[in-house]
Amino acid sequence: MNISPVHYIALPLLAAFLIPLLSKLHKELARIVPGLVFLYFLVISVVLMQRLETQPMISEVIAGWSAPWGINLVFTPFSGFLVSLMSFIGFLVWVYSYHFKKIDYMPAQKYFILLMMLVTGSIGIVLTGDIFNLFVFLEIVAISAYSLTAFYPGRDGAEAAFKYLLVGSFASALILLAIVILYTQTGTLNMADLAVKMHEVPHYLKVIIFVLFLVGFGIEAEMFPLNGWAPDAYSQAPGPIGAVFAGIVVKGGIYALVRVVYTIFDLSGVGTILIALGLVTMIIAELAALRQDNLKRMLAYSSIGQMGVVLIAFGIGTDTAIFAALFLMLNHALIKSMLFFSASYLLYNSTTKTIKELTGMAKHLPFVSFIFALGAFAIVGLPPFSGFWSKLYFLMAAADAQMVLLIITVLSVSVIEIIYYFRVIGKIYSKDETSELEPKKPTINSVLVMTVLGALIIIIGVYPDLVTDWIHHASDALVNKSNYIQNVLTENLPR
Amino acid sequence: MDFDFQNIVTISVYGSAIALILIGIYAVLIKKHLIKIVIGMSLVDAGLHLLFVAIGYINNGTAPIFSPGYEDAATNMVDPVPQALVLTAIVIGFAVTAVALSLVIRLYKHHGTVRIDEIKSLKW
Amino acid sequence: MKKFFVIALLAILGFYLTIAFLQIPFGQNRLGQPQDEATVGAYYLNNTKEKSAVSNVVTAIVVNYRGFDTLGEVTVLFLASTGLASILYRRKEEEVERINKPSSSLLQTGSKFLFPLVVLLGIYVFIHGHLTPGGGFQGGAIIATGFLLMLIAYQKYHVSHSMLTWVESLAGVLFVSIGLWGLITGGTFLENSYFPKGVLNSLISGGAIPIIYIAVGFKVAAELTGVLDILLNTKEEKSVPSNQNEK
Amino acid sequence: MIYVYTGAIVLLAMLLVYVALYAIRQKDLLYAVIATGVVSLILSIVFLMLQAPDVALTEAAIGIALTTIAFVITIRNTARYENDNAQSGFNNKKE
Repeated sequence: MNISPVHYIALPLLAAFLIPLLSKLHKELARIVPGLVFLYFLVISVVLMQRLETQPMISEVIAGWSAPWGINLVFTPFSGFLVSLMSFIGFLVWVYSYHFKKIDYMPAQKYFILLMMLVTGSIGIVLTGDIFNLFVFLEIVAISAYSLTAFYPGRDGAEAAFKYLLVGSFASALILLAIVILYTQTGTLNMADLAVKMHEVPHYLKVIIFVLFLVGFGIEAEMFPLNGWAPDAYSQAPGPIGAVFAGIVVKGGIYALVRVVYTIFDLSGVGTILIALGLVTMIIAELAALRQDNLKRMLAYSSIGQMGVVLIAFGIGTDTAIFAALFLMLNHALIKSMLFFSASYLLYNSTTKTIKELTGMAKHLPFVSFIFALGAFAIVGLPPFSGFWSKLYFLMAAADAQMVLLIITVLSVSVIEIIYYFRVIGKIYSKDETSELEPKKPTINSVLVMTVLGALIIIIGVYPDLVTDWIHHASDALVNKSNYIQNVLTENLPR
Repeated sequence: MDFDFQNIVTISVYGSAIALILIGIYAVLIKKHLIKIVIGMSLVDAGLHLLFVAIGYINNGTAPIFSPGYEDAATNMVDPVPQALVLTAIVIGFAVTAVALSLVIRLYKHHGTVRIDEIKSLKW
Repeated sequence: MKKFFVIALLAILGFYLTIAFLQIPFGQNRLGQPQDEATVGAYYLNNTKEKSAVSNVVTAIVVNYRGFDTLGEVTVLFLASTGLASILYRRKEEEVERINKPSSSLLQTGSKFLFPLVVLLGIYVFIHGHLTPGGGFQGGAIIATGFLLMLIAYQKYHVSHSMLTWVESLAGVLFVSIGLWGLITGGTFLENSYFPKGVLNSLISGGAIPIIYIAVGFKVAAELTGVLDILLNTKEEKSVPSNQNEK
Repeated sequence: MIYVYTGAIVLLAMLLVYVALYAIRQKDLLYAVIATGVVSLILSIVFLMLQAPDVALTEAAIGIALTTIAFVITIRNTARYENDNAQSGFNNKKE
């Protein structure tokens, strides 16, 4: 059996259906099997990325019906980049949460199934080449995300999840509407085929479809003004799930948006809309983060702000800008998940999760505090860390496009970022010890995860060339739309 | 067939589907009672399903099934793809509704009320 | 004030949707002739009979052409039942008897009589999914209504959870394994051409399609029953006094 | 014949909107939920008339039976009237 992209979907599903039976056999299997699946994800990623060096992309048909007739999975360097990133973060989250034998009094089996499907659904969004199949994967992600948000039996989790569910089902209704209109006009659901037939669609219908997709996927990508669900969901979900939301789920939403904008529609005229939306998202989110006193909500708003920057970069749309956008996504995934991991230890026994409670935490938890400080330095873009390079590339791309106002805005927003992150660091490292929180010693696996992430951030910061080739490959693949269409539509069956 | 008559059918089927969607969204946005909101969500779903089936319909068409004796009827069949998509959408809609209702039960357990203006412990 | 904004928003949405759909005349043929294969739907109508030997084209699409969607959809239901169980989870000591008013003996005898018939109907519907309207989802939902009838009529009726888990898991594993079989034999995931096709319009036709649909039927039945069972067995709150002081 | 057929579709479509409006205006949630079930019922008939028997069967089994029952169970576990709070289930009638 050759390794092919469909393994990303088939094996976790097999594992998810088997786990209820396996855990009757032995309790521990419910925790171990998802880990094996994540490990296998990493193996497939490495093998497939190597295969991409000899061929431009891997397009796999499902059920033996070639591209427009059946569903297909497309593994381009761009989707490969995101999938590898998601598998890596997913694996780290699994390692981090491995010691969850029981979450409060809930058996952890359901947690691991939902976590695995959350990652699998996001990978499915990235891999699929069919617009309705994308919707199905979006629903897989959505349902597991709702359940995980309400996972703790406390009262606010259910409310955050209900809010998320309302907004999410509105989004999926809009996406379905867009799919209906698109189908009546083109008679196909394959994204490459849609891109070919898009010129048959009257212009005003194009606009309507675009707005429906933009709002629908924008909700998943935390775009203004529909991101009200995000801070609640981030702060109420179990600690590592915040990392999954920031590192994986949002990336899926951004991918769907970008795939629709870049492949199905032409970019002309759309870029300015993305830039404007990204700017508003960024400014409002960073201002909101400044006045938060809840640490997790602050991190969530900061995450929304970063997504705004990514949207701006995709909106500029030049080669360098897309390169910067992908670099920003990579850094955001690594750094934000590290911040969420360390924050959930800093706030372990807190009920209100406010920043005030952190005063003097560095004495009790030197390692975790150090990791948090490292992440904060990296995400605001200080030089020796990886966040610096992505911000630099972004500013260079904006300068190439001669958007001076944009550069000034982003720089001043960075100042806001520095203010609120340093306020937290100042509290953690403050001398007067008033914290009443009972510190929880980090377990070995979580220390391992944070060390790996911290080391990666420093290594990428010192040698950015390690990843730039990879990202260049990915951004070229996104820009080269005709290559995508040609490869998908002329794919022959493997027989 | 008379053209005007055709128009009336077009308007009434699409109109009712769009009306269902709008009524549902109205209920979701305006109503304060959680169960009413979930009802609104399922009305939106219902309207979407009607739209899907309606776009596949062909006048005087037959169902896309080759029943014995009618094996050559393919020229007159309605579009099967939207129907297949609706099957998927209906089941997904039920799953979402079930999760929403379980969240309503959880909220009632903790707050003793199902009205959204009395729950708000998080910011909206 | 809020109402005004909402109505304005709905008016805008309704206006644009209306002008979008007025351009799509109802009942007109958008497929072209099936022989031209201009759209996906036309291709399916033209080819299903020969290539899949399935009479119900919708079944062919759901299980074969777009079988990946169906796999995802079954997963969504699976996740919904998992998620529901975690959302409404209670400790063992919190378990309570369902508080139902005892139902009349007419209802009890009636449902006892109807239950096997309903289950039989459901099984019939999904076994004939490739020949007649209906299939795995419909049959599964019908079986779930049968269990629902028993759950409502009898206070003490319990669906065995381990049985549900077994049925659900085995059916899901069967579905994915049939898919993987195509990969192992060198074809593609969920490929159908490795199974004998049979004769159109006979019960054994369509290769793996009926097998997959039967698996889907059992899985959907188990999942829907599980969802309803969890919802039914949540504790009925007699009174909730503590909510005022919690605020 | 075709006039009867299309006429019936028009009539059902209007009924659909009427019942949906009833469902969101009704204060007694039990009635509102039953009305939602009726929306599904009419929808199922419309699907049958639009030559979609598969969808009609699914809507009949899931939309009419299972969704409605899930709503009724939820109402029994929470409040029955839209204006009530903290009054549980079917046991109390509104004065």
